[in-house]
Amino acid sequence: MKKFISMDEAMDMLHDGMTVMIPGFMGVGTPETLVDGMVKKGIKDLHIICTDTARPNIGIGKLIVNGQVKKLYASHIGTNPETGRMMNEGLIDVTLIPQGTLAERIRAGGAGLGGFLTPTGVGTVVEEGKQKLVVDGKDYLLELPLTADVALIRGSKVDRKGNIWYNAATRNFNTVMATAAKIVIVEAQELVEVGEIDPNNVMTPGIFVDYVVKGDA
Amino acid sequence: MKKFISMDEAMDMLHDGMTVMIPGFMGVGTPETLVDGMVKKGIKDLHIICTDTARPNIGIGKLIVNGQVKKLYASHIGTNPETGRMMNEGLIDVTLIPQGTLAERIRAGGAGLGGFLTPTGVGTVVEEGKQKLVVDGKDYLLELPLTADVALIRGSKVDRKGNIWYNAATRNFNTVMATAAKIVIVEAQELVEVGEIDPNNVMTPGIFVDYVVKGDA
Amino acid sequence: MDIRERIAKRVAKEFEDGDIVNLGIGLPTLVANYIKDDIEVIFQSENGFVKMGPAPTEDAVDPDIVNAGGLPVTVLPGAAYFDSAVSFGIIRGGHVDATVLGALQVDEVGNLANWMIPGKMVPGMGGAMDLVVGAKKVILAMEHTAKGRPKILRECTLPLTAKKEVNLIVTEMGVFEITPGGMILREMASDTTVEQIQAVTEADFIVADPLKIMED
Amino acid sequence: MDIRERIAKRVAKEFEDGDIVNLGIGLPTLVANYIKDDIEVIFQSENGFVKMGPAPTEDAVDPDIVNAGGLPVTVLPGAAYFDSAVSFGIIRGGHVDATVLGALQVDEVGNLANWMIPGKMVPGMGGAMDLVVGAKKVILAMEHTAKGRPKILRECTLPLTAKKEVNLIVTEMGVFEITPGGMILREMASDTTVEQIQAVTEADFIVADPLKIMED
Repeated sequence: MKKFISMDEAMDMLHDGMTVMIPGFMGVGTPETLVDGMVKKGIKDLHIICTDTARPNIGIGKLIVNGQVKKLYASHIGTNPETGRMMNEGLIDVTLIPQGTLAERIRAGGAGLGGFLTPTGVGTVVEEGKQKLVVDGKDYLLELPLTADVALIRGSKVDRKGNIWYNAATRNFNTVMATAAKIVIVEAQELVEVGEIDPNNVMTPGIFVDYVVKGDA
Repeated sequence: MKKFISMDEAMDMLHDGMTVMIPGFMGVGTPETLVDGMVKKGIKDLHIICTDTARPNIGIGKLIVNGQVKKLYASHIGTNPETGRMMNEGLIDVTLIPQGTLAERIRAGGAGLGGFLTPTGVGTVVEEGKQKLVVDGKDYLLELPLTADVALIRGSKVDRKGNIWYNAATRNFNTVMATAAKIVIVEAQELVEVGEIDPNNVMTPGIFVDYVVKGDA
Repeated sequence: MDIRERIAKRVAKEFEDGDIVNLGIGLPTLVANYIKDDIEVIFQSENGFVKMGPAPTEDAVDPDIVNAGGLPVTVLPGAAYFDSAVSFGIIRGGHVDATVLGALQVDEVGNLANWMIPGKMVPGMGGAMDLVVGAKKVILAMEHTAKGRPKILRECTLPLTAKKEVNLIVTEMGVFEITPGGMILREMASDTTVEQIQAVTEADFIVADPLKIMED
Repeated sequence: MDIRERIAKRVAKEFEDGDIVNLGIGLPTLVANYIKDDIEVIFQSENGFVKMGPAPTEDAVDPDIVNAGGLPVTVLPGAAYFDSAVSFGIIRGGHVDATVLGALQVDEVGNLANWMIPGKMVPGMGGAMDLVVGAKKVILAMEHTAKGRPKILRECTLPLTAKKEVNLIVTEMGVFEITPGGMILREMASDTTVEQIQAVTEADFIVADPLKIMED
């Protein structure tokens, strides 16, 4: 099975209107080369699932500024003023999700769970429209799984079988997103030989990964 | 904060009637020295949470054979005939839980979730007494979190701050159990200096670990 | 060829290049011996790794690496280890293409019973319930009868492992597919007849036309 | 001493040896500068690590290591990295001893509003809702008023971050504890009076007896 593809081949898989998961925390851990490819290709009406929209010139921020995002699921948009402006002007539909709930919803999507009960958001606007359950006398919200058409992942070291190792704080949403999309494309910061990553320290097993591309960064 | 203690000090924390999580798959990944200490001390009426009872002379099997277990939560007891015999004679109360559900219930206990929805067990005896919810037209069981008084962990490499690295297939239930008990004691197969385990490859962060003991094995 | 080997060999033909497969204990384990050389099948062991390899030689046994039956195994290049929560996330999340399991009973709508006989044998379900619900394709690899009594029934009488999750049944007599329209006998062994199969099968089944003959 | 430093210094006294603490962005970040030398406090950064250290020198910046505010930081010996699911498992699961956050509003039963002003500013809650619900102790580090208007209210009017989760409020004027019996002024700054505090605090509070004076 051929997993290693060119950036052009990766871009051929992305289309207008797709739901795409993009990891990264303020851009750290975001596959910048893949994002740049999306900007260049000008894919429109994207539904993006991410934790933040970084800054206007960084990571997911670039897709926002370029007007490619129609629907956004995120926990924080404060560091990119363009996101707030476009939301207020009705150009982007934003759903805000607590960061821990977002991570867990994506994990549930990848792990075949129908949802989970969290105390986060009880008594706030987050509970609107959600089922509330009481367990052991404590209130919980039922939160549902999130999945996507595509997840774009950024690995610090990646082998041709798709095994990934993430450096430092770049892991963030990469691991859960790699489990929760129909097509998973990983951008390798460094491409290594199979076996070079100790099987014990593989953070995303290659079975989750459909395609590997080499990043520029 | 002193985390490194003697085996005797560890045993002083274990008492009759406690709920104890013990990892291991057919004994692989089980803290044998801590189990041997429990056998020697003769602690009684234990509630044990584990995935299997190994064999009569291995791991958790030794506690079973020695008559120290009153209540057992496990996914599989077939490899230790003593467990079945004692269950049939009414000496041990056994609750069988699907292995994936068991792992997830322990994880939920450690992660502050009130429960989760799983398709596993729908239409079987596992659903007895459980709330059933429909999400997106599919049936799920609501499974609740599991926690314990103590978790006994087995790390392949452990530093004095409690950071753990597990080798090969020994990880199994260790990582989730280390998050879900009031007192977490880890048996170090090899004790290493702080910093010797790459912070990227730490599998259980030391913040989950209360005490470290040196194992004999 | 031995009956069990015949079954294992036939099951092995179900896999495609890149498939992720979980093999149960016993007969299903034999399937690994019959994978075609020109494809790569990735074996998952639910106790925590992918790319499981064959058993090691005696002097190469690593006590930290066992399969789901507790027996020593090896891993192949490109392997990855993980914990049980991740392992069952892989299983429940539909990332396993096929699981191959044994059965005590199976019925014509695909209900499976393979984890206990009340009052007799209660080993526990282990990972079977998660595997049967989670794997994209559930294949039973089993002898057609137990001491001459049918195992393929109209309706299972033992406690179920899962409801309506079985897709394919491979026995030494033939290959059955469970479909919404009923159970279909797709292939038949060269040493039997439809009548002989019917005689030891309680469930109703449709005979495919044409009916393929199982390779030996 | 600057007002913000006074607040940070007082908050730092809340911690004990071995405590795991998450500091919010802005004023709370300053707390790290005032931890006593004889104790070890472990800082958790919700984007994925524990044992966060100070900012690096300019030439030692690693682009892969930032804090929850996106600024370059370092890690100390014994650090560990993890993903966001584990990070919020740590937070939600009660493994964080204390979180220190800012506030737009807080009220006398411990309700907190710190993530949006409808029609004006909607940055999102980030990890705040999880932190406030999950941390064993929720400490607010904030200036007593916003442009002279009270922030400690009878009842929050902005959308809440969480209900009844705040335990302690530290401002430049004093330290309030939220208890089931009401809000208690435990300590007062040396440069103010109870009357002055009452004048800029909408919430009712009980004055502790004896009332401690905050160290400068």
